[in-house]
Amino acid sequence: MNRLNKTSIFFLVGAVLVFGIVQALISAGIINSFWSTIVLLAGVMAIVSLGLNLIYGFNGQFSLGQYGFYAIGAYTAADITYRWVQLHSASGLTVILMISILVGLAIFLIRGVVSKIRGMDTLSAFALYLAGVLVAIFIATRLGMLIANPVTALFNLMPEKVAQYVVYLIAVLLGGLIAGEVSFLFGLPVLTLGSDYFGIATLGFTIIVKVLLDNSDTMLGFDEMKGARGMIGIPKITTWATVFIFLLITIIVIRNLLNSSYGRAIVSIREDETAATSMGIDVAFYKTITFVIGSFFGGLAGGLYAHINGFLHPNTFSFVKSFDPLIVVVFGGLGSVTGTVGAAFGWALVLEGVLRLILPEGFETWRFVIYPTLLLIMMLLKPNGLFGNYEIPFIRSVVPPLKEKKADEETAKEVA
Amino acid sequence: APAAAEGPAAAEGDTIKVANLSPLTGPVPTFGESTKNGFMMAVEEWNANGGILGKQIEPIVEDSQCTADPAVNAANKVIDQDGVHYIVGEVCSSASIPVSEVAQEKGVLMISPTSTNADVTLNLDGTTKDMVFRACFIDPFQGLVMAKFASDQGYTKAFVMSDQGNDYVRGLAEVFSEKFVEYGGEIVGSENYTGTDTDFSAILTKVADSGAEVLYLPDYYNVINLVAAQAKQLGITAVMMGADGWDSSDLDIAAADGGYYSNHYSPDDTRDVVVDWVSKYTEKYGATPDALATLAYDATNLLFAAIEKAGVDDAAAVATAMESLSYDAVSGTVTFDEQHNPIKSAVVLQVKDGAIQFVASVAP
Amino acid sequence: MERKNQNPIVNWIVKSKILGILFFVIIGATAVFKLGTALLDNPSLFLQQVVNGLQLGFVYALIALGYTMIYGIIQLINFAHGDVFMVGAFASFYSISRYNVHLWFQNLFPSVPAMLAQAIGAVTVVLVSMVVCALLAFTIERIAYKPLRTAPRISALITAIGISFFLEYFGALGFVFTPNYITYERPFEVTSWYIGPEGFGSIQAGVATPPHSLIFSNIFLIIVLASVFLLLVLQYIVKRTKIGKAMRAVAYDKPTARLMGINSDAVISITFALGAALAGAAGVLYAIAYPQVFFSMGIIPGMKAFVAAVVGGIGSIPGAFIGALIMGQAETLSAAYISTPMRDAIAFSLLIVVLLIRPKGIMGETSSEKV
Amino acid sequence: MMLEVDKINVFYGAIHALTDISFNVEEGEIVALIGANGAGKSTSLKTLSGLLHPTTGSIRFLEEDISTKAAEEIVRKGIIHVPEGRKIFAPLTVMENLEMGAFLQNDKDQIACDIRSAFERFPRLKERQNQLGGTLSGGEQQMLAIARGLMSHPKLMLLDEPSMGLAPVLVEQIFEIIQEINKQGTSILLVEQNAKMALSIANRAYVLETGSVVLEGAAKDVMENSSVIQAYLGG
Amino acid sequence: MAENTNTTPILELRKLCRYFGGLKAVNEVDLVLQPHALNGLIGPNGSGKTTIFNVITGIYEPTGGEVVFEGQSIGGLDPYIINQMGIARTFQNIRLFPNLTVLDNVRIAYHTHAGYSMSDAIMHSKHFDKKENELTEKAQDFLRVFNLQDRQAEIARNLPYGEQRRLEIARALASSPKLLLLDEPAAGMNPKEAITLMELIHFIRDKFDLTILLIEHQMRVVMGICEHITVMDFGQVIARGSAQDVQKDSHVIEAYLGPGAAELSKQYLKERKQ
Ligand SMILES: Nc1ncnc2c1ncn2[C@@H]1O[C@H](COP(=O)(O)OP(=O)(O)OP(=O)(O)O)[C@@H](O)[C@H]1O
Ligand SMILES: Nc1ncnc2c1ncn2[C@@H]1O[C@H](COP(=O)(O)OP(=O)(O)OP(=O)(O)O)[C@@H](O)[C@H]1O
Ligand SMILES: [Mg+2]
Ligand SMILES: [Mg+2]
Repeated sequence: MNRLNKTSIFFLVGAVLVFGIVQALISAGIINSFWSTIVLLAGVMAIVSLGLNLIYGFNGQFSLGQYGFYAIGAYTAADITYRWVQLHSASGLTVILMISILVGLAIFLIRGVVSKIRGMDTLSAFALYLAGVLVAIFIATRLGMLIANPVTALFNLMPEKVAQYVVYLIAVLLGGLIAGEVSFLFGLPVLTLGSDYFGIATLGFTIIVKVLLDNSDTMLGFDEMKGARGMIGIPKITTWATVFIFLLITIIVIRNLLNSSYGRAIVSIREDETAATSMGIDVAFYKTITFVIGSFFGGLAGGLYAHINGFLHPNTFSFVKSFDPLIVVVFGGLGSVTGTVGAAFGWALVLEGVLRLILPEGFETWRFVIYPTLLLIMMLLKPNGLFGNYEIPFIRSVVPPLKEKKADEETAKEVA
Repeated sequence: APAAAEGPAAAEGDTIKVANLSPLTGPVPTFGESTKNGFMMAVEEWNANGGILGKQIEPIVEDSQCTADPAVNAANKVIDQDGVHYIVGEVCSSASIPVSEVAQEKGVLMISPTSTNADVTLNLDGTTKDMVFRACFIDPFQGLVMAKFASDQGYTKAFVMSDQGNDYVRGLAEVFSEKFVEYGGEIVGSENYTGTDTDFSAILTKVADSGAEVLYLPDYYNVINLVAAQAKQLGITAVMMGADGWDSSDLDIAAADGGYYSNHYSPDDTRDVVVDWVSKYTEKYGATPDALATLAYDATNLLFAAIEKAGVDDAAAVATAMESLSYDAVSGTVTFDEQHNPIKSAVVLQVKDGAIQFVASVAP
Repeated sequence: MERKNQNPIVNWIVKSKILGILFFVIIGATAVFKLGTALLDNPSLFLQQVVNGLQLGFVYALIALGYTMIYGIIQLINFAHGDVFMVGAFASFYSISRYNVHLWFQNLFPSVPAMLAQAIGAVTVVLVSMVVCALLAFTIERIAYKPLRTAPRISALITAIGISFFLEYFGALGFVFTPNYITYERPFEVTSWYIGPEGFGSIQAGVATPPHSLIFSNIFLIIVLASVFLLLVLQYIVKRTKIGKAMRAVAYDKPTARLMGINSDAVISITFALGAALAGAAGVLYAIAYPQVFFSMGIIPGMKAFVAAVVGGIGSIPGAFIGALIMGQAETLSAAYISTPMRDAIAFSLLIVVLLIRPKGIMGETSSEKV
Repeated sequence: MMLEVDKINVFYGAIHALTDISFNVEEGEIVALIGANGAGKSTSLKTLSGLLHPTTGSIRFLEEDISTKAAEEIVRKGIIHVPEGRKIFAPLTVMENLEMGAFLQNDKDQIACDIRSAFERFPRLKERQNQLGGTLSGGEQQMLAIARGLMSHPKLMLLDEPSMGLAPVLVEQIFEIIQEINKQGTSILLVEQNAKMALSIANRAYVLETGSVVLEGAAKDVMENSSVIQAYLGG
Repeated sequence: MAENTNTTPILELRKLCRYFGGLKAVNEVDLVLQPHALNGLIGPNGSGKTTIFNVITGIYEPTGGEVVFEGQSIGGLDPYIINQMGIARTFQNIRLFPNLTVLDNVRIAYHTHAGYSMSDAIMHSKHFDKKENELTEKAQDFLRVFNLQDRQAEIARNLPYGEQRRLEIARALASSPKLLLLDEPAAGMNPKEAITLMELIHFIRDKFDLTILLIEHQMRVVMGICEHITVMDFGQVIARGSAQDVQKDSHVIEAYLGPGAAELSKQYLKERKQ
């Protein structure tokens, strides 16, 4: 009865309505490509920010690394579809698929061993994982190349459009997975740091990713990524429908997670780490898993993003830009899913849309004077973000009514 | 931003709308500023002379931040919201490439004043984007000019510095290195930095140690100013050489004294267009025009000339007209090759005794 | 719960943390090997790079001091600090090129030796910038941070980002500062000296310096002296003076500090002003060292200095200093000997590794929280 | 009359914490405020010391209205509040905590002398003088809090549950100290859960219940009041 | 069933040491807790009581010596493992999850027994619904024991002090411990409230078959309910035994109880008998 209650139905109907109306307006050309691109970017921003909100808003880990994972997801997915569309080869798909599977496997295997050895030093564990992952990548690359041709042939059986879309969907998911796996490796040692130190380490991560992307052709050997020249030739196939569905899934997954015992464990760490660990919560594990899930959504969003404009450039992921999701999350209300989604759309529509339209000739540069001013005023008026910790009924966790009294109650009364 | 229509109450259809995408905010607003100035100057001149095809030109300037997403948003905005058919911009290749795809898709003519990356006008398969042009040299030419010049001067040892994150700088540096060796010189060292660096001492120390006679540094004036000042401090004697990025009224002439750079034109040039341009610009904006302003001015003029040549306000027809256009621009008489790159000659200038002096002219 | 019966070898591996150590040793060894060969290869070149790194490090230190001060007291990552630094640089630019502030002493007392007059002029320029920045920070604090005293810490961080954007783009407007890169006119002449096997001498333009000598300039000396001086002053203020202790008290618990008669708002304003004054001084010295000012000049040095401060240990003034020096060396040496394009990546990796080894930063105080 | 509180009302947002509370303290008195958890005792003290401000009513200290004054100004006037829960400055050493107590004092010799007498009173603090406040044990912190409060030679001292978490031997000692401080001329307003102890040293007492004064009188009388015995003094 | 385990102690400290720099906060402490016993730990302020709790629960690693819980050495394990093995605690300075509801505070402690996987949660499976309901009911039961059931939707931070203390004990209980460590549970309560709490502690000990070790300065509580008392001073045990024994000990009187306490303690003992 809890499964499809009134609020869920209400939410789903609302979601379908929002989707339908926007889709209709786009199809009818009332929302032109100027606005529709912004809407897509806003949807993607909402997903990245939801990931960050999970990490920061709910788990309390101040991360500036979200754009790093966003970048990883974007480039991973783009590489897969690029190879498919431009080189007519599924090699990107198979290699990265193999990598994500084998690395995942390696991580699980090593975790099995490490979790048996209580009190293992984090850095030692990290070294073990790293070694395992490197071996896994080595094997996966060979395996992936091996099955590349048959898989290409398999996909070619499908109609071209369908094949392309399927490759794209898998690419987006793999973008998320790879981002998640990288975040696991990176998070493992770094999550032991206290909150602000963690923030700095993640800032460092974003910068390192950006530098690597700047040199992706020379240092990493991915010629098609073209380093600082920017990657072109990525099919532009992300549509409102795709973004919307992924956004919806993200919201539902995060909502279900948060309203479970696991979610409460995640939140308890934000509230008081010492108390949480004393109550049996494996703090290190939950921090890591939250970081991985949050980064997964970051990577996923990256995959979607790469296929909006079909062009990727490392500058999009510079550290100054990486404040954007943080601004969105805080702006919407730290720890509010509703707020994050609302703020992401508001932020994109105002900054890229409305401000462009209303500023008169000669005042183009004022956009970035007005934007921080608005930001400032909003923060001063609503220091807890636009939505505070408000949630729409579907997302809000309800305190269940008290069940009928049990035998204990009398004893309790007599005691207290 | 919607522009106030020029001329008396021009009704819809009485004007030709032309957009300029400039990085007015973001990392290089100063480039945006110059570009916008050059663009506006051309528009005003044409409007003063009665417009094109009897219609006034309505300029629309949009901020594109030298970054992909905002640039695409800006392009979509001017195309979809404002109904523009012609775009002058963007400055940075990393923004021009995605914009070029939008333009190509929507049949809008685009001419980038300064984006040197070959991918701006080319599709991935090597074919030319028929709606996209540029008004600047692509990378190889200037690098070659300077390599030839350096070896002509008798230098044999060169050190090359380049910004790994900037394809303009990187492209020039690569070509220079290759050609300089072809002309019999030796590259005694090459180092990379990033665009946000201010401290170059680590690299310059190596330059000093390498015994280089020439330091090739094809970056913008802001980097040159810093490097030149620090080189002086470290007692470096190698001659600095560079490219059109040096061309700016803000170049530190004292620090860069003795350096050479390649450019589109010489301010000493006595051709009318050049004299006119320099004096008008200086009068209006209080500074001598830099390369960015000049190329924006040229690009805009090329566009207008093409529209006039086509005789109709139709982007596809104008693009066809542009392909066979020959126009006397500030940076020389321009024609386009089949990849929509301009064919024009370069000059070598020297910073000497507080002034910029013409040294040589090199045809392609 | 099957803790017993562990394999002794596994046990040993766990206890001794050997894998983790090995991991760092391998990474460290490659770097040390590279640097070591470089040193043996060409010692004077290597030393020169170390000196270069020191100059950069001391500049970062100047910025980091102010950062860590504000951060230590109000736990606010003041992302606008780098932009206050920029304003400081611009203030000195205008006071020099528009108002000739650096010449006032010379103009008033022409008979005084030029060296002295120049020094006094330069110090005045620095002071002017410090005052301008302090006033600016005071205003910012009142407008953007004070109303958020009771709000979550992150809200103030977002307003700090907002202020940072605002200062940059407002500054970039033509009528405020300018969007251009402007060459900075130094308040005094640069002189460089060399010291080496050929002896000691000053470097003349156009004349080749003798090989294998170490080159440094008066700017280097000034930056080193200024940052050490400010370090000592700051350390003294925070640790020894009443206002410094009050700062730490306010940092920890505002209401209780007020119960001691401490005006916590005033203390916070003073902290901000002091931090900003340091940023102002840093801005001037930075512009003197790298003679160019532009609206976004504060972002990168600010960010690097901040990271250095954190790695040094949040709130620790000597820590910020040491962190900054490490940052300078990491950048310069990796640029010189490992890989220039990967320089920032290497520097940041190193800093992350430092954090992993010392999770509270190099000089970080052990947690004062008792359970 | 040293302190006169007249019909003050205090709110935490929408929560009405104090309703029309009046009480007073005479020069040289020890006055006890007792009441159950959440009755509003700490709120009363916070209002007196300026951390909170009453919406209506007045607080007069030495004939001056202080109800709108900031906390730091009230300290200057001679009221010191030793807050509930010790509130030691954790990152400061014991010594520095004491110096903070003397923040408004400018005479160095006087401060040194005061610190010496604080150490005489609490030898444990002397042993720990360079330890960080946050790592002291609970009882040590309480001693430090009182010692810190005394550093400014207050005319009126507001003590919020000074015996909380203290060993019995220390509780006795603390109450002795309170009496001694009082004898030396400081008036005291004492909030205590340990009502018996508090009433045994107080001159007068007020009993608070959900934000209102329900009983007042001489300490002796209050101690004998049957409802007080029932509610606070235990069976 | 308490009888069979009577012979093996549930917790044993063997020469346990914890130093902070030069300070020997806990110095060679031996302590044995028998199952189902209600033990008191008293001592002057700063004598190392809380530190012992912190070492037992894994917040601090022991500098030396051993902590043996049900025959296993647990010194140096992570706190969450120790909790899962069956030791729960409260804190001297209340540490609830301040922004969460009362119910969630308790549900978090019951997390280990949730009985569904993360994918169940994300897919919102039937199994999840069932288990989550069970979990919630269980948590509400714990709240009932402490008479907090009507507060379940309240944000923990907004509870009055006394209720926060009770909630903290409820939360500790919800993690299903065998050994419960209470650090000054009656601090800040008036004698009346303290007595009620004391009865409650007695009650939960029997109901949940717990062993309890409590630190407390209110002698009324300690002498009233503790069957066995250990007294510490300067990090070392100076006395141990029943309430009567300890009160007569001259060391204890000197170091801790103070001369005036002898009188009072008689009264507490009387109260206890009633
Ligand atoms: N910051 C606050 N926000 C909201 N309500 C508060 C706050 N502080 C106290 N209260 C409420 O005000 C009332 C009075 O609280 P106060 O702290 O004065 O009680 P007290 O008598 O000191 O109790 P205790 O003996 O527990 O210290 C209580 O109902 C409490 O819940
Ligand atoms: N993290 C720490 N760092 C340094 N010293 C500490 C730390 N924790 C405790 N101490 C010291 O260890 C000693 C014992 O402290 P502990 O908290 O165990 O005392 P306690 O017996 O619980 O006292 P109380 O009854 O006052 O709470 C004290 O002197 C305290 O200052
Ligand atoms: Mg109270
Ligand atoms: Mg204790």
